[in-house]
Amino acid sequence: MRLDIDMAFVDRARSAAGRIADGIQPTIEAYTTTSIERTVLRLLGINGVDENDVPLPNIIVDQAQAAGLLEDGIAYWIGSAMLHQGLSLSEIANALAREEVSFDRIPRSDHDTVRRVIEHEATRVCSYIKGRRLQRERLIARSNSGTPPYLYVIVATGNIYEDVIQAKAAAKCGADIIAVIRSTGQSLLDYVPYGPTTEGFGGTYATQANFRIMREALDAVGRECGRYIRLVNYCSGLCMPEIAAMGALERLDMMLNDAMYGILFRNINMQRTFVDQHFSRMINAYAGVIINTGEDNYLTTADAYEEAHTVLASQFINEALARRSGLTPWQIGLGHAYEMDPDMTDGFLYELAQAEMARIIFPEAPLKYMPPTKHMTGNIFKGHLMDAMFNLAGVISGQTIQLLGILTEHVHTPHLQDRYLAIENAKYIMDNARHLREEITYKKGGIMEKRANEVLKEATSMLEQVAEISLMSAIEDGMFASVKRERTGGRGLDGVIRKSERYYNPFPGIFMQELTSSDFSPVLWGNPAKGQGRGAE
Amino acid sequence: MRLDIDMAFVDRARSAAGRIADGIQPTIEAYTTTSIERTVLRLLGINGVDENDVPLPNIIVDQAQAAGLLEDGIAYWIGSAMLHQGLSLSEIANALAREEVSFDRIPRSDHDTVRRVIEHEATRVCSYIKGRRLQRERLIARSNSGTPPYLYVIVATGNIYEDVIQAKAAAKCGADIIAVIRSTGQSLLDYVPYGPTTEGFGGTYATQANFRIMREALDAVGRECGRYIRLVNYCSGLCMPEIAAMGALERLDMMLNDAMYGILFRNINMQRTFVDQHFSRMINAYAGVIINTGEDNYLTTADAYEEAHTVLASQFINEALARRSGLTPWQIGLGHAYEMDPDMTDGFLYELAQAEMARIIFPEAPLKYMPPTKHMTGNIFKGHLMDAMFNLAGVISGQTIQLLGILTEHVHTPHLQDRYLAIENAKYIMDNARHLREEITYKKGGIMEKRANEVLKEATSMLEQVAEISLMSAIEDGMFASVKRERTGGRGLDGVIRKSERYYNPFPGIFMQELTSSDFSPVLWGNPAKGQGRGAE
Amino acid sequence: MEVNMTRVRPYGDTLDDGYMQLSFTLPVQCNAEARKAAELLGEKMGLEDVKVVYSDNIADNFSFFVVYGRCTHSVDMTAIDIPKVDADFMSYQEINGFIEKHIGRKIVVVAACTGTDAHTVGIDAIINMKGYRGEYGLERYPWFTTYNLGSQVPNEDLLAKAIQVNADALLVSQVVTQRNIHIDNLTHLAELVEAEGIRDKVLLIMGGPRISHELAIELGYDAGFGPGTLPSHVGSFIAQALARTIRNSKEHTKGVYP
Amino acid sequence: MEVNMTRVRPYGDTLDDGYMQLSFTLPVQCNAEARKAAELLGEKMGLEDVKVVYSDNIADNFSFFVVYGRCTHSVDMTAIDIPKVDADFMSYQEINGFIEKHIGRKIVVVAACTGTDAHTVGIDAIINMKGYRGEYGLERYPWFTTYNLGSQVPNEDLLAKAIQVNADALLVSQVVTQRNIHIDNLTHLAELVEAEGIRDKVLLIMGGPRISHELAIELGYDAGFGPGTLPSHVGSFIAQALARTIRNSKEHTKGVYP
Ligand code: B12
Ligand code: B12
Ligand SMILES: Cc1ncc(COP(=O)(O)O)c(C=O)c1O
Ligand SMILES: Cc1ncc(COP(=O)(O)O)c(C=O)c1O
Repeated sequence: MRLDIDMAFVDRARSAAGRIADGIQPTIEAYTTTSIERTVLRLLGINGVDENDVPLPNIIVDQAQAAGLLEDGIAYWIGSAMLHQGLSLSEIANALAREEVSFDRIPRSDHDTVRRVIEHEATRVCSYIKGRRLQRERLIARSNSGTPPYLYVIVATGNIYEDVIQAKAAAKCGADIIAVIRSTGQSLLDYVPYGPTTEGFGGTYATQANFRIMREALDAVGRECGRYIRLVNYCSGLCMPEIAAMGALERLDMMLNDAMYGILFRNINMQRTFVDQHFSRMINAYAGVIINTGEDNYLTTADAYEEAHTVLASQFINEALARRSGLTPWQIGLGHAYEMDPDMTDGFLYELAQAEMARIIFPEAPLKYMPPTKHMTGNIFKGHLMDAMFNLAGVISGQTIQLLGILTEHVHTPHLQDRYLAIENAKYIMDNARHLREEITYKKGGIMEKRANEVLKEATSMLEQVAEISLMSAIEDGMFASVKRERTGGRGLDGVIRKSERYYNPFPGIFMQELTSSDFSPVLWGNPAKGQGRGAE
Repeated sequence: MRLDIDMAFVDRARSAAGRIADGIQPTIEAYTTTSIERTVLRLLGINGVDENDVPLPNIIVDQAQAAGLLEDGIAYWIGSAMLHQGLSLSEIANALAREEVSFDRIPRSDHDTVRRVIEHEATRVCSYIKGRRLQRERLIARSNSGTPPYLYVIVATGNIYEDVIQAKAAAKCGADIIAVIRSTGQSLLDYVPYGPTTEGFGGTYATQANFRIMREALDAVGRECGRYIRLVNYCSGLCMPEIAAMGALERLDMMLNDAMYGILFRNINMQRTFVDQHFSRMINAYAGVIINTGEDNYLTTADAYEEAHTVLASQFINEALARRSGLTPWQIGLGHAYEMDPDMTDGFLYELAQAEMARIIFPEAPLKYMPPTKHMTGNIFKGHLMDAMFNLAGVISGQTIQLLGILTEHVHTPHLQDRYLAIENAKYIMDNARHLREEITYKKGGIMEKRANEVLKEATSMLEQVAEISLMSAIEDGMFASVKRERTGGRGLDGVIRKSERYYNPFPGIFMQELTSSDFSPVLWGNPAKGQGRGAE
Repeated sequence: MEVNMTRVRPYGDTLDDGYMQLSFTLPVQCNAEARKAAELLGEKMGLEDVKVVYSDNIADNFSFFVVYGRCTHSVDMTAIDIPKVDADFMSYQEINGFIEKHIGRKIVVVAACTGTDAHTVGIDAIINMKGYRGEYGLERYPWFTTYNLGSQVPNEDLLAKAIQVNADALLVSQVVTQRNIHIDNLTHLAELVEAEGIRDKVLLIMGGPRISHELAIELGYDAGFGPGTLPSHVGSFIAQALARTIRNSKEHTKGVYP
Repeated sequence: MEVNMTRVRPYGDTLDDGYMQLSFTLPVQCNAEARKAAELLGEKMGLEDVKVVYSDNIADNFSFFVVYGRCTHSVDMTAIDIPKVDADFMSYQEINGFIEKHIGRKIVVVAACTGTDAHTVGIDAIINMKGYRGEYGLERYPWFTTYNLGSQVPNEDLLAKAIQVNADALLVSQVVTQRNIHIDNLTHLAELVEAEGIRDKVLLIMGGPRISHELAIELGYDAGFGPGTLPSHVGSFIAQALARTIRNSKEHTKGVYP
């Protein structure tokens, strides 16, 4: 082991996280949400918007909610409506949207009949999604995946067509992974915008059309370069599961998807979030998507040295919850970040200690390492150096996913040349110090080993405290990110519905069957140097 | 030991270098040069220029040479002239310059009488120089010298007054050492320009007035910052010993001074150079100056990976010759450089291996580490990163003097902001990784250890070969820097004169007496963290 | 070195040499013509001795350039007169003392990061207890009552809260500036305040990394605070501005109804 | 994305947004006025939305700025017509074959780094055996006779050598460009050659990192070679130019004395 980490603490922390996740599970199972139900409709192929740009899934779910029927699951009622009206799925959806049919007038159909009808449709879409997953695996197998850390860059012009230009350029410069950043505010929309969009602020709306446009562009440039270029978006906010579904259909490869981010950083209701994240993660799991958790956010608001343990604590919780949604360890891209004050003596040692620690504690996770942002100023020259030290820490500690820092971080969302310079930075540093990882060992009992164990101990004690009082109470007490959130506060509680005993949703069953089968193992990297490997190195 | 270096090879290499130096010593002792004789005059206080800007030392030495008298040493003849004419030193110098007195008409005076007269003057100037040295020691003792690597930057505006502005700014940003770069071509002038100058190209003329102006400016800014700011110039070229004398008088702290640079890179005659370097180094030794040798130059013309051993071989030779001129180990700032192709995989490991190797082989030397220059392009962003990796190698390997790389290396001599960014770079990297050196160890038998031993072995076998055939023959054979130089070729041979048995020069005796006394130990750094230490760390 | 303040030019290594560094991308293939275009662009901008020191193809039909040149323009520093926040900066103690003496009651401020903007670190630095760079936030001041509404607050909500608590000052933070979204949002808030008829009753204050006092004045605010602002700066301004208003209104009252 | 080639502008993240990065130093104290001055300077250069994103005091009375802005100037790419070295680049083999066929004797070249310039790496790359980037230097070509005089060669010596060996081409390298020392030196050489009356007998060729063919033409040279030049580029040009001269002089001869 590269750093002598006290594994007894790791075990204690992991088991506390397990208890925490188990504590939240009853809530997750007792409820559904409007966005889960909209997701069911989306998976069943109901898409499109009305003349006011309101998405059909919203119209239909709102109608069902108004009629007090959601507790049974939209799948049940849409099935009943199909049977009652003798219409196909898309016909009934349109009829409902046009208010030609109303849920009020639909009688309950026989459950088993409904299930048969819906199961048929659900199986079809699931095999489509599985096909997308297998297609990804084929494409990866066929291409040169390079060596980790994989270079992840963002595009954020607000216009999907400009994004495509930027993304293709980045891929040609050597980027492995492209994330399309969302417009500010989208996470608080309780619907998913529709169609190609060109008018975002600080990012581009996540829409299914935009996903498709970017996917095609990246497949094309990937073919040109002989590499598979991964596409990322945000499976987060009030529409978390819907976006998971869109991503599954459009073969996105990674999703920002965190169990607590929405609660803490977007003031979304905690029950809504916990319920949503579970279903969204099942979809991600089934689609072979790697999730990226958002622990970096803890450090953008608090001091990175002082609060390092909150990152680790959150990683354990994210891991525990992710496992309970069927994600394999190789899909759990836990986040961490390089955010210490650059003017701190030995800051690089502390950062490196933490990066090595994460690598040791989560050996199979494709860790996602986030760059300096908070301490970036308009001094692009110094910023470029901070990014270089971050890249060095990434290659020394053997990270999997390296989100590249951009020298203009303080200034604007990245311009074409900023991204070019960021990729050049990463390629230079990582190649110039390629095998340094194998060349050096750290001092026993040195600054780094001490630091890593300190952080681990603090995280463990925090987790044990949380396990004691339950996660929801801990959040109410402000134990995470120094923000207090009420169990019934925040946005989206009105979309949380207690399930009836009759509740029906065909997807979890289909997903879990595959996810728990022993041969489910999505090929994630296909690094030729290591054979068709997965995970870190 | 940080890297397992085969010390048997180190011993073999050092002893070969000793034989090489011993082989050249007879030549050094048999000859004097016009520039040595001019230096004697300068030390005796003869300075100034005539109405054609020809320096008095040149006028007088040329006259003596024309009269065939130099073989006895100018000191003897100037003494004879004084005695004969009953004039003081400065009166006789002026009289000679104005051709009121001519050497032809001066009879030989009694040797002992001449010696008494001259010795008196020589002792006075030597005690002045010693006073300057002690003044330096006092100033250093009084100030905060920070921790190595010490930051060394260049100024090169061509105008001494602009240089002062730049140098002061650099000192305030954190530079420890300022080198005033010389105008192109000065090294080939067989005289030293006079007075303050404002018209250099790519550098500012080295003149005594310029030395004084900069020294005062740096003392002033040093007082302001509570630090002692060191001043560097070039003791190199056809006037090597004269510049040493000027530096001794004006309290310069370091001098670029290499035993072979002039031969190889300026096509100066080899006999001239070996004779000159010896006397110049005695002066530097006595003045408490640190010399900086020029091994970096080997790598600007050849491949830095392939030719690494030539650097090491030259370091051993420079060391051996320097010791024979009375320099203490702590004054021998051997040069090396970070010049490998940035696009070489694991280049950082190779560079670091060499830097560690130099540190181990020359444990007392204040090594001077030169930055990337050859592979710097107009891409200032990538260049800034290369400089950062160089700074990192410097702090990890514990270098003493770090000549900072400048992001505009390919473009122009450094502008004010370029130097600011360079210092910011070094301070950030070195502080952020301050104790990394103590935290890591290298793999036994790893890439780095192998590399270091390979370079050492190649250097050893090269030195043994050179020792076999003699240094001058080796240079004739093109064994250094792939250039062949003839023993009687190059510039300045006409200034090499075989000494007569009567040859007289008062200075070597005075210098060597002090240099070989057991209490000669100039305080060189005065790093408070380490007490009044000297050398590396 | 004597700088002529009426015509200040960039400095490389000699007074008035005008040296500048530029970098930019042109949407064309990287070749000799593109390099020439980069040079011409530099010349159009008023540079002399334009040197394209680096160029690279950074995508199909995009070239990146690093350029150096000597700027022929100069600036008259003596003619620069920019509006500055009208306040003598005081310490925590002084501010509280000042309010006690000149206002005699607690000052009420309402703060938020409005619109879709969710960057609360800046406004929190000014308002929240823990403050910024070793200084307490206004929340900690005994003579301030603060309401920090957090992020992504609609302008309407901020205004409603201000009216509800009878706020003396409205503090709004804007960090995202892409496509000038902050200008739209800040203008909208000013209009709402105006429409509500309470503009003369509240101090309207903006802040953020791209905010300047100049911009604030332009948009009809009372003050704007940029990067590096400390809580005490804002506290000083609010206290003094409020004291001025109170004094003026008293004098005004005196004048009209003697 | 359709670029209008008659008005190409810098690209940040949207066509024609004009984004550029600048950095420079002003010889003034770093404060709000200085930042304003930096902004005004950007505006004078034709930038819009000028943002001074960083400023720092880098010495007493010197401030450093990083600035972003949107350039309003554009360049007409269709009007760019720059002189190019008139040669079809051939390989080592082809060049030797060409000389054998069209010239029939060895070409003699004399090369040096002249004046006070001591940067020989560039000229050595072109001339010396070992060459550059895997290509042999002209010395290795069987159909070239080369004399490389090295560094810091007075122009007079270079010329004398050229006359002595009856050179077909004179190759001069200039690397140091501070205060345009290279221009002075290159002009001086051209004048000497002219004065000697052999201008039409030799190809006059310059090279170096800041040399362009455009500059060469301006100073009355036959060709100029910049960064990245390979020996074969120079060899191709010399061979073809010489063949042209010979052909012309033959035709000329024919024409005048038929
Ligand atoms: C931290 C951060 C985040 C955090 C915010 C957490 C939080 N709770 O605030 C997270 C990760 C959530 C985040 C998200 C996003 N961010 Co952000 N973020 C940053 C970052 C790294 C630091 C900002 C910061 O905290 N600065 C520190 C504070 C103390 O400084 P400050 O805000 O300037 O405040 C000081 C003064 O300005 C002043 N002040 C500020 N407000 C006020 C108000 C008043 C009344 C007064 C008096 C004074 C005052 O006082 C403060 C103390 O001196 C910057 C990059 C950077 N390094 O600047 C990007 C940055 C601001 N983010 C950006 C973007 C685009 C986003 C996103 C929109 C991206 C996306 N599409 O997902 C999202 C969405 C957020 C949203 N809806 O707004 C861009 C904005 C680009 C632009 N100019 O338009 C930046 C510049 C990064 C970039 N280059 O792309 N971000
Ligand atoms: C190596 C080097 C040195 C070495 C030179 C060793 C040697 N024997 O050549 C040493 C250490 C001796 C040196 C010294 C100095 N140097 Co120097 N040096 C450099 C450096 C690092 C690399 C230059 C180089 O070798 N490039 C590689 C070659 C292959 O490229 P190239 O010259 O462009 O050549 C190519 C083409 O241009 C072309 N070409 C070139 N010449 C010719 C000629 C013909 C006929 C043709 C057809 C083609 C051709 O073909 C070549 C192959 O493609 C540069 C910085 C940099 N990274 O560029 C500074 C640099 C050139 N040096 C500089 C200076 C100022 C000096 C000094 C004057 C400093 C001083 N005062 O001491 C001294 C003095 C030297 C002198 N009297 O001229 C400055 C010049 C600034 C300027 N633009 O005016 C630079 C830019 C560094 C800096 N930023 O200050 N230097
Ligand atoms: C998990 C997660 N979701 C979403 C986001 C993006 O923010 P928003 O909620 O504004 O889309 C982040 C930002 O870092 C994140 O980590
Ligand atoms: C020992 C030595 N002398 C002198 C110089 C400077 O060159 P010049 O001879 O042109 O002064 C160098 C350059 O690196 C050097 O290393």
